[in-house]
Amino acid sequence: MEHKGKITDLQSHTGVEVMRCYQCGKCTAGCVLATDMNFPPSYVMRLLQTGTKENYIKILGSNSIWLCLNCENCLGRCPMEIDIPKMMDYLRTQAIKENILHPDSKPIISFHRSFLDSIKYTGRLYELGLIAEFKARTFRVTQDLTIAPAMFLKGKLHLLPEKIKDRMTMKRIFAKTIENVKTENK
Amino acid sequence: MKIGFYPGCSLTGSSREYNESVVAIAKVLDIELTEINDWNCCGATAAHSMNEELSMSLPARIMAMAEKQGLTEVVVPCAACYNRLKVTQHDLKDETKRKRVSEILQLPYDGSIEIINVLQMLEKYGAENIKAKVTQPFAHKVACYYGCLLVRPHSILQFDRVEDPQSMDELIKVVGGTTIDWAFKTECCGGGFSVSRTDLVAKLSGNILEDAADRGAEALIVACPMCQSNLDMRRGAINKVIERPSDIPVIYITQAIGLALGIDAEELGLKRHFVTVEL
Amino acid sequence: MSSEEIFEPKIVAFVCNWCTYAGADLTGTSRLKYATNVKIVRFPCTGRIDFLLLLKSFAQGADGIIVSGCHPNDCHYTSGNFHARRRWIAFRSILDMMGVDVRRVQYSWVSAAEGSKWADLVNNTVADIRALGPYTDYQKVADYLEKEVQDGEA
Amino acid sequence: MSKIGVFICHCGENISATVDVERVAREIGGMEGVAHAIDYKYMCSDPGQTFIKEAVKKYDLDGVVVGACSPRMHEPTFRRACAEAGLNPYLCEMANLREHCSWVHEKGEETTEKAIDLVKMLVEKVKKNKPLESIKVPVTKRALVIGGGIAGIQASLDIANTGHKVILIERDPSIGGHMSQLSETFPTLDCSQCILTPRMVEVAQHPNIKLYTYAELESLEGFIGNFTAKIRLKAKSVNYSTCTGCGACIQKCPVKKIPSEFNAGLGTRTAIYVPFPQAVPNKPVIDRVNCNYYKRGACKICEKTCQVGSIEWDKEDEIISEEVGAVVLATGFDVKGTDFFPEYGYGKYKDVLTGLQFERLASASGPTFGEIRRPSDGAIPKKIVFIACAGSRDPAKGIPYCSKICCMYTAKHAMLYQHKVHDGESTVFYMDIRAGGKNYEEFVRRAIEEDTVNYVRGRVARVYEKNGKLIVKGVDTLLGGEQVEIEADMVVLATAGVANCGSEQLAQKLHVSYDPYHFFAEAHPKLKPVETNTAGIFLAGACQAPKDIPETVGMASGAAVKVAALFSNNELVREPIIAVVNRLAPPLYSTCVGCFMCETACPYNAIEHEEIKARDGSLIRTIARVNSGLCQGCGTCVAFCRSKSIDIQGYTNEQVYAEVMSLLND
Repeated sequence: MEHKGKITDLQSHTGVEVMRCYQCGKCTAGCVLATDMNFPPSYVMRLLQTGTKENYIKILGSNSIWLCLNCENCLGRCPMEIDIPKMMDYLRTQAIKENILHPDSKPIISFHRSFLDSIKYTGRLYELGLIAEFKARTFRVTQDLTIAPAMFLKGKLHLLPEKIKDRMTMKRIFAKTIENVKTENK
Repeated sequence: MKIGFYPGCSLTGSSREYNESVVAIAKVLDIELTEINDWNCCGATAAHSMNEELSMSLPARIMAMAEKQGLTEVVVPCAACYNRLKVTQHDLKDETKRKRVSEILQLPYDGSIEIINVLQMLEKYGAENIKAKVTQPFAHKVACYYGCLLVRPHSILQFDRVEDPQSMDELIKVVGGTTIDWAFKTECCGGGFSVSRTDLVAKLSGNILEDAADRGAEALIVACPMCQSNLDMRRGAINKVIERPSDIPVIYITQAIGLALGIDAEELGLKRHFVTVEL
Repeated sequence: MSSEEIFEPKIVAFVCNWCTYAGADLTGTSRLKYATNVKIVRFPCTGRIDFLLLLKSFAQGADGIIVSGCHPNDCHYTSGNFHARRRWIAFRSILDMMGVDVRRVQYSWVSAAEGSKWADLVNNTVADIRALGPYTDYQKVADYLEKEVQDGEA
Repeated sequence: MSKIGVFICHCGENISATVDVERVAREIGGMEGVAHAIDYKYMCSDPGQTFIKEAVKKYDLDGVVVGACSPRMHEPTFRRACAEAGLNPYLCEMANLREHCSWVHEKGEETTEKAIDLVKMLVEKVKKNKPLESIKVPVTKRALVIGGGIAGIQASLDIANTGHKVILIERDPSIGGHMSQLSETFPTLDCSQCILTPRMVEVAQHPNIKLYTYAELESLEGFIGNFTAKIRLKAKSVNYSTCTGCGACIQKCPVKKIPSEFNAGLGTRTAIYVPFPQAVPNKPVIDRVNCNYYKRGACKICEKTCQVGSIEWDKEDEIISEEVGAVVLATGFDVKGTDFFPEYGYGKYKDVLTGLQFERLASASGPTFGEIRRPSDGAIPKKIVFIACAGSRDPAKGIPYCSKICCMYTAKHAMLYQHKVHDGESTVFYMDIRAGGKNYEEFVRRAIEEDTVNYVRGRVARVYEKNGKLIVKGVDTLLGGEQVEIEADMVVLATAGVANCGSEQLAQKLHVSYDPYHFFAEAHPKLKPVETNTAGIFLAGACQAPKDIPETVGMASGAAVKVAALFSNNELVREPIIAVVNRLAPPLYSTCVGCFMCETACPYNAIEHEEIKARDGSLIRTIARVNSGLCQGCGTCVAFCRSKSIDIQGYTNEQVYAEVMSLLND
């Protein structure tokens, strides 16, 4: 089933022309997490080239888009200069939008959400809060039980969050961007 | 030398020693750092993984604040922040994106500020001038680890060579050290997965440590808090997955230079590391 | 905007036989598409192009003009394109003086191997001239030419 | 009132598919001065030409316009047709309805209207055309061949064997080019030097070939049939007429560590040297950059050892001038180095080689006498990796085009390796295998099936050194992108074939066009592959695009035939597209005021001073006159002439004004 519209959206948002990829595989050859992905980067490109809905959904539902670390080895070496990392960013947001999420995405999304929440109110990262919220979101109560106190002892953790003055702007930024999108989905 | 300064969140928390060492060497080299007023978090990986506009708006505010303050050049020690600011600056050359962001911010932004990393700042300061101030040469054989965010995407950052970069090695040589030619200078350490996927971080950081160790490095030199915390704080997890557990310390370029400048280890925050530093 | 409202400029292209004409041929063999507004007049060399001819074209109601030949150093006749360039620089100020918008003349180099460059040149020029709108005060140029001719006879 | 015939071609469907040709013919038919207008499927075909001829006679036409393809394609055809029908060929013009219209626009109203405009322009021009007589010029029956590789050698021999003189110049101290560096050749695996050296000797001994080695073209003036080539003979510092080529000087030369160009940097040579044992001529030159004497003014050991006193220290470059009628460009190609690939080590790994370097390793005359050994430690590599498309098909870091020869020579390299190192393992990383050619595909299959070369479809992300091994991180895309890591002892990059250094400058000296990659451009991609846009200058071999030996030799022979054909005439007919100064009846004589601006403009010194004398011999006036032999018809003088007294036939002011006006007046 044709699904070209999605590919056009992808191109207009990221500038990635999927048809430029001639499947040399250099991205995959150099990808540090290719072996952990359901589909390595070049395979993702190929799936996109088919332009079918099935394959698009396959990608959104895969862990590939979540495991991509945006280390940009692929982009740095791609003979066609295809911006796969940017494309992965886009596919992640699409996966969230369409709510097609691979289990592996859970801890990663939870971390990102915790991270963003912690800066949303204070303007700066509150690491202790981040860890706490992350644990709450993922029920990984026991994780890093030793590290956190050690960090604290080494003066690497604040007990209280640092707050910036102009928190209005921060609120506005979040309201007009990420939360804006959330409401769209509802 | 006067220059604007954006520490970023990790330098006030988990990577305090980076901040301390930057400030310490700046003092000795009499570089005057002017911190950006009321700066906010750059959003890091979380923002651009979740929402493009957010990922541009947060750094845009930082730079807008700096402009408001009349700064023309800002040094950003954290490689992640450096990367986010540079990339945002590049993306906002696009008129429509720029319009959108400024209506979100409701702050004037003209993208005129020169964003540089610590290595660039020290290069600017001048190898000779640094050499002149060295009191105890940093006589160690080390592996300079650049990671991803300092050098990629090359098309935007235009900093050093995309593979096998040299600028950090040069600085180490300037302060009396020797650097090894190794293979993992720019391979990813696991970046933002430190908490969410510690297993992957252990695997990737493991490869890096092993190669450095095999080639006889006494220490890893870094310029990125994420790399540092992955390689240092996560050493327990790493040592579980690599063949030969390693106790190589992971120190910041600014700490290495600080030692050479005769600054006390305490002041450079060398006591804050998980893997004890005995250099 | 409905089609009849779109302004279709009349553009004449003065090109040399060896580089740009051949380049435009390559555009054809490569099947690259471009606007129909531009018509090519073939010259042996841009060095041959008498810039009074450009004035005459404006006087006759051309909205825009392209002059294109070989890249510097690539001239089939060694130096024709250099002469053309030098004359163009002088001519540009005359145009300016006469109040003709110099942007109406697109001076470029397209080699025999640059088929796609020719297509781009045409499309961009058409877009630019569209933006500038029709060329109206050609009477001015006509008068100037009249005077030129008299001077020539005198 | 003129009687012009207009003939609109469909070009099969190439034109008629987007242009309403019937309508074009109809509308033009109604134009003032048009006596006859038709359209036909193939104007260039025999019946098509017959239509024109018959119409010329029937309607007693005084001008013909053919609306068809580019005049660069068929102008000669139609002018000939007109001539055969008794109409002066220069009263025939072409409107370019294909390349400049039907192929570049969509089907529709405005496309047809543009076509009509284009034809109208030419109709108006033709009305102003004057019958012209073509100019006859003599032909110098001597050819200049630039480049002494297999292309230049083949072209020279073929031309020389038709009985014509050839001057062959070669930049290096010996002819032979890249082919002399190759080990065995695909798909037959016969030894490159064994088949080449006899040809090299033949060139040296051929009575019709004058060979200048260590020589470069300084400049080329003139035109087809009548070129003057200035050639720089670089100082060899050795007198070849006395030198016996004994080689004693080479033995004794103390400067021994210069990287040998012939061995692609893998071996070394001395400062006074012969590039390789089978060199032609087999006599040394002194490399002045590296010679102790030229560097520090002391040494002269070669002079002391030379029995016949052939060393000429003070010899200087010499510039000679040769008259030739045709030129064959055979300057070949070059390969990119290994240093432009960050991910393959910026060229810092000794055991990462180019294909050309591997050829030297595999060659019996190479630095290892044909044994495959690592440059780093001389060990025989047990695991070797070949990376195809290293720089080719790589817009980001290399060149976007396919270098064409790499697939085949990589298969050959792997095969040679397996033949020489029986317990060795070879892997080829490829994207596609391009083995079009007689017995080529069979050759590659043999490498895979019989010589057990491991072909993996995928590119290599990076190569790095670890414990004396080269770690190659590749991928097998046919296994859905499974990563493949190989600990190799040697890596060979099939680096891209690129234009030879200096080819751009050479093209500019010769006024031939070249492509963005500095390969010389052929006149037509299909029908004129060995011609250039400059009459009398032909192409042979890889200077036009990367190609293998059989293709190169074929092309060289093709170029040779073109030259021979040119030399088969004693006179050449040249188009009368030249400038003329108007002449009027006394007392005016001419509107030329004798300012001689034209003289300053002319690149060919074709402007002469003509003195107009009265009966009593007294000088009335001096005006300009054009030497029709020298004038090339660029027309620069016309643009310079303030009094409009000089004009260029075929592109007169009248004609071009007519064209422009027809375009704007409607």
